[in-house]
Amino acid sequence: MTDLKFNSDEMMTIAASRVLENDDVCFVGIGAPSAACNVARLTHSPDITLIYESGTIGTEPNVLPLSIGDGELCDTALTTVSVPEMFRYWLQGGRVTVGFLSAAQLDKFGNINTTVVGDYDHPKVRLPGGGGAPEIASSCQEIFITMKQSKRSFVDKIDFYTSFGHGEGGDHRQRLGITTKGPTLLITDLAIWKPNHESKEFTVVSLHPNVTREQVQNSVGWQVSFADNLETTPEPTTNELNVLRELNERTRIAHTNK
Amino acid sequence: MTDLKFNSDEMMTIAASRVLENDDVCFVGIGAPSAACNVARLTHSPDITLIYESGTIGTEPNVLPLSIGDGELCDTALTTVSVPEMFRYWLQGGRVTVGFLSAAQLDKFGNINTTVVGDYDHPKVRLPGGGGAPEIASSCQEIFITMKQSKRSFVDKIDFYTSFGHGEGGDHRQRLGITTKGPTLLITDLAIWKPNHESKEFTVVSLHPNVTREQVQNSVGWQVSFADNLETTPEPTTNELNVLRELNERTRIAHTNK
Amino acid sequence: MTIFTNLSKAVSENLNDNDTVAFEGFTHLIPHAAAHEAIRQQFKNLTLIRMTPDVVYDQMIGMGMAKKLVFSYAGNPGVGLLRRMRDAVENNWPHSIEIEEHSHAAMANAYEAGASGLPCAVFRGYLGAGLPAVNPKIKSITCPFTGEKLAAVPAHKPDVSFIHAQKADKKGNVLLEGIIGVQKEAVLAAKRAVVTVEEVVDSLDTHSNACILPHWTISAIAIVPGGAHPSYAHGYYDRDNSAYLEWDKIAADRDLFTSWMKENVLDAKPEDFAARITHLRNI
Amino acid sequence: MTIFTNLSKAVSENLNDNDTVAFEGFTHLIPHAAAHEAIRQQFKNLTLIRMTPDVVYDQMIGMGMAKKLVFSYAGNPGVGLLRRMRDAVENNWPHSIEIEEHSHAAMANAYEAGASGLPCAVFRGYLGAGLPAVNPKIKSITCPFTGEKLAAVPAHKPDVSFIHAQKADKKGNVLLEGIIGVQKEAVLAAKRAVVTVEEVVDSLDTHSNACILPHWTISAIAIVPGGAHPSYAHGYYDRDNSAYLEWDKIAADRDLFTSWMKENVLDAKPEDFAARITHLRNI
Repeated sequence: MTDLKFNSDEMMTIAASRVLENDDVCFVGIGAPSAACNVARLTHSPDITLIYESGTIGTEPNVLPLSIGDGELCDTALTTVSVPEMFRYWLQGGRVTVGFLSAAQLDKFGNINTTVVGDYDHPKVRLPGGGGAPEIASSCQEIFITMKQSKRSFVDKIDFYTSFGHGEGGDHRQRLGITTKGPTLLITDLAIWKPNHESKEFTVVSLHPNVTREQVQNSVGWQVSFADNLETTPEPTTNELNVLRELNERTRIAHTNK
Repeated sequence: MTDLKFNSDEMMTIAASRVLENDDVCFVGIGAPSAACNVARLTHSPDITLIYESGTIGTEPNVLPLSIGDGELCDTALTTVSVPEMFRYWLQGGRVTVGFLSAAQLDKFGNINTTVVGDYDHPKVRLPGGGGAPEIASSCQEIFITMKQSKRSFVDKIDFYTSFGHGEGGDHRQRLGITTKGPTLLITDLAIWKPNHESKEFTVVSLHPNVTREQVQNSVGWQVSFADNLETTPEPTTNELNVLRELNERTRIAHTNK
Repeated sequence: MTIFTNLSKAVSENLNDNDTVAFEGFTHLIPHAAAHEAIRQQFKNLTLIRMTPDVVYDQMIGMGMAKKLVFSYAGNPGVGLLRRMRDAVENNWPHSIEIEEHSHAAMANAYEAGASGLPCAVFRGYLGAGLPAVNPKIKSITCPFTGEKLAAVPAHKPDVSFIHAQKADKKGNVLLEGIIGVQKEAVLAAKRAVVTVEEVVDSLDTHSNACILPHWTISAIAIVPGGAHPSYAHGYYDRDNSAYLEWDKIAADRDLFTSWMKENVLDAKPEDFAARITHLRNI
Repeated sequence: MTIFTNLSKAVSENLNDNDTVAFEGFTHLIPHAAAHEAIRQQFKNLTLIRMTPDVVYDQMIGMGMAKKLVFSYAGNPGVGLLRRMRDAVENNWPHSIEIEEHSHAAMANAYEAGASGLPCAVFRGYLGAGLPAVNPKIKSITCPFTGEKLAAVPAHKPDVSFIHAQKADKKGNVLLEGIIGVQKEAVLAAKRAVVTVEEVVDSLDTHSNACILPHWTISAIAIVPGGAHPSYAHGYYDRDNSAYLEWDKIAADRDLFTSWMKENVLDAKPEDFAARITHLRNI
């Protein structure tokens, strides 16, 4: 609890940071996941292992990287390996407990699209593509997703399966021979979602402070399910907010000085 | 030419050293090949790249290693890579011009046995096995073999195909889909042998000084072919002998001091 | 040693129209100077391979040099999309390009397989993903021991790979350190390899297990201080983040792009890179 | 950190009868102390994996602990044959052992595949060689792009791997340097991993691309100075070549072997290793 005001971006990052644990080995996507992972490291999980796909293992950046391969990540890492080794030994080898992803489009089963809007061969918008995500989604022990809600990105049907979440739900992952858990948490600017045990549809389990069910529904392109025992996400603490803001400020200064 | 006396071991090592070139990248077996490769480096080919399967690339040992992984090899190497990388990128990747091998048993087609004497399942003598040799024999651009002649080791039929030379001769390599040249030179304590262009049978092309055809035939378990234009191997030069003897002396001191 | 040459010759003697070429670098050590030289020499019909095509490939695509792009993540790192690439894919400007799209795991494994002299890479990948349906180069192979179906992609075997590295010794042995990406693999997978370096030193004087490319794996080395700008060279200078942000604006407009390329690439020289990193030096 | 323990516990808590186990080291950094502790604890029915089984595996085989040996080169490096292993294979003393024999390339690839979480390794190997006819674990796989037949072997997945390394930091991150062999792969391929180190330091303080195993890849670390003897630890002490020569004589005779093992292994302690390398120190 805090007397400081906070915005929904801050709430999202802090809520996402809380779901990580000290002994997690986390494969970090750039952007919102990176902020959340580093806030976790700077608050309750000082020994968390952060891995970026550029090959940096156990990195402890003082400022958030702008790219996945900033020098800061290497300077503060335990070790830096080649990219083939990163994908073979560390990701495919099953060493990563949590893959932390974001998305351009997400559906209710945690399937992710960062490839195209529209048809693949004649796209309306050609997005960057999957990068590491297709194998992050299948090789990490579980997947957390963090992104802001909007009708444009929370869609009933994604245009392309960049990364497989729970597919069409149920035991679809197992039927494809995927042995990892897939998306187990979704942290947005409005709420925390978990997949329904049976259907695997993402269900709102906790609303952030002062957020209504309507706000959640109005920013999502499908009929939202809410948990029976819907909780309220604890507000950011003063410490969480200070850590996040100082991190952002250090980052701003570092990246504009040059 | 030299006034120094030399023995047949020295003649073998020096003759073997002469067949290497300054721009060769040589995968070095321990023992006789190692001595020959280092004499080449210390005489006519100062820039030759020597690779040992322990991962040392471009090594320049001051004394001969006792094992394939002596610290001296790493201390003087350009770089030392992991063993999987050695076998994947450097050997299988086709980067090695010459593989220099020895053998327990050799036949006239350059096939090598270092696995067993007798039956595989009930061996008379269990030898160490192939180590790197099976893939050295197929991945290096060509193979040089150096070993002392004896009826026990130069046999009509080897007990086990540890490494494939020219198989049953002719185009047997190509028929198996092997694209490299295989054994192109055999340097012994008595002679220099090359495979016949057609049959691929090893043929004596040069006798070492004072060696007779009879000596060669009497130490080999098959009917030996001699080239029409049989040459005499030039005697070791004073420099070659001095370099080899100094190397052996440094090696003796280094390995007995401890 | 004849391996050392100037960038113009290094590029003209090793790159040809219709080549399959990789200019590799994973955010760090991106060979911008070499790519700009290739742009100045106006090569055509190139198949461009890269895990993370970013500004330089946006530039080459915008200049009409690319027939095909083989990639896994086409973005301006930390900024957004590649606007010249989008214009080619969405609007065929300046002409259409073919796309062969993979995941990072597939691309990294394909380089690794190329360096290993193998015809294909085998890995656990693409499970449930959409790319196998749109990329015929993604096939599968069955483990003969467990029956598991694994992904297979062809090995990358570029005609030529370009990389930037921190330094070479006088024999031409090259040291890369920091985020080393797939550059060693890209060099070893290629028929020819060109390296630009920050400097040449008497001895590399580094750790016994450092990432070193022996001189006999390299076709040509050109000394180009600052040659990675606006990417960075660890231990020499920092990433020019503002240049990446600026590129987003330049690439948004065809005319602005064309005039920027004329001024900063076509009418520029390799020696210009040194001045671009003066304010970013960190040693 | 709980990861640090004594060698006796490290071995007893991580090794079991019937386990598949690798004590790895490629001439350098061979985990002799850990192997001797395993001998003292009298494990049975082990499947021993190693590229280069040498003196320690000769000892374990001679002590009757091995059910099976998976290997590619079974020699006393620089000296000759392994006489205890020969006695087991040729004369079934103290009992017969199974043999699964590979090439170095196959073994290295099998560890690499194990570390990579794959069920099998794929490489170009065994062309024309005799081993595929006597080892049913060697199969083939066909490249779906070129039709080339490649060799396939099962990935190594030891229950536990033991290695020796130069040092750990206080969190338990481990540094290996010099000839690093297949140890990183052996650790990452295994369910459990035990490391003996020369010393623990505040900071590893090394090159950014050095071979480091993070603490969370390791089950237990025991500090055993000299723990590689008669193998060596680069930067600490040299190889004891005379001990390898001596072994050839000891292993030649069953009684001499048995009494030597009692005196030097069964009745010895991990702490004894430190004194064995005093005369070999090179720092």
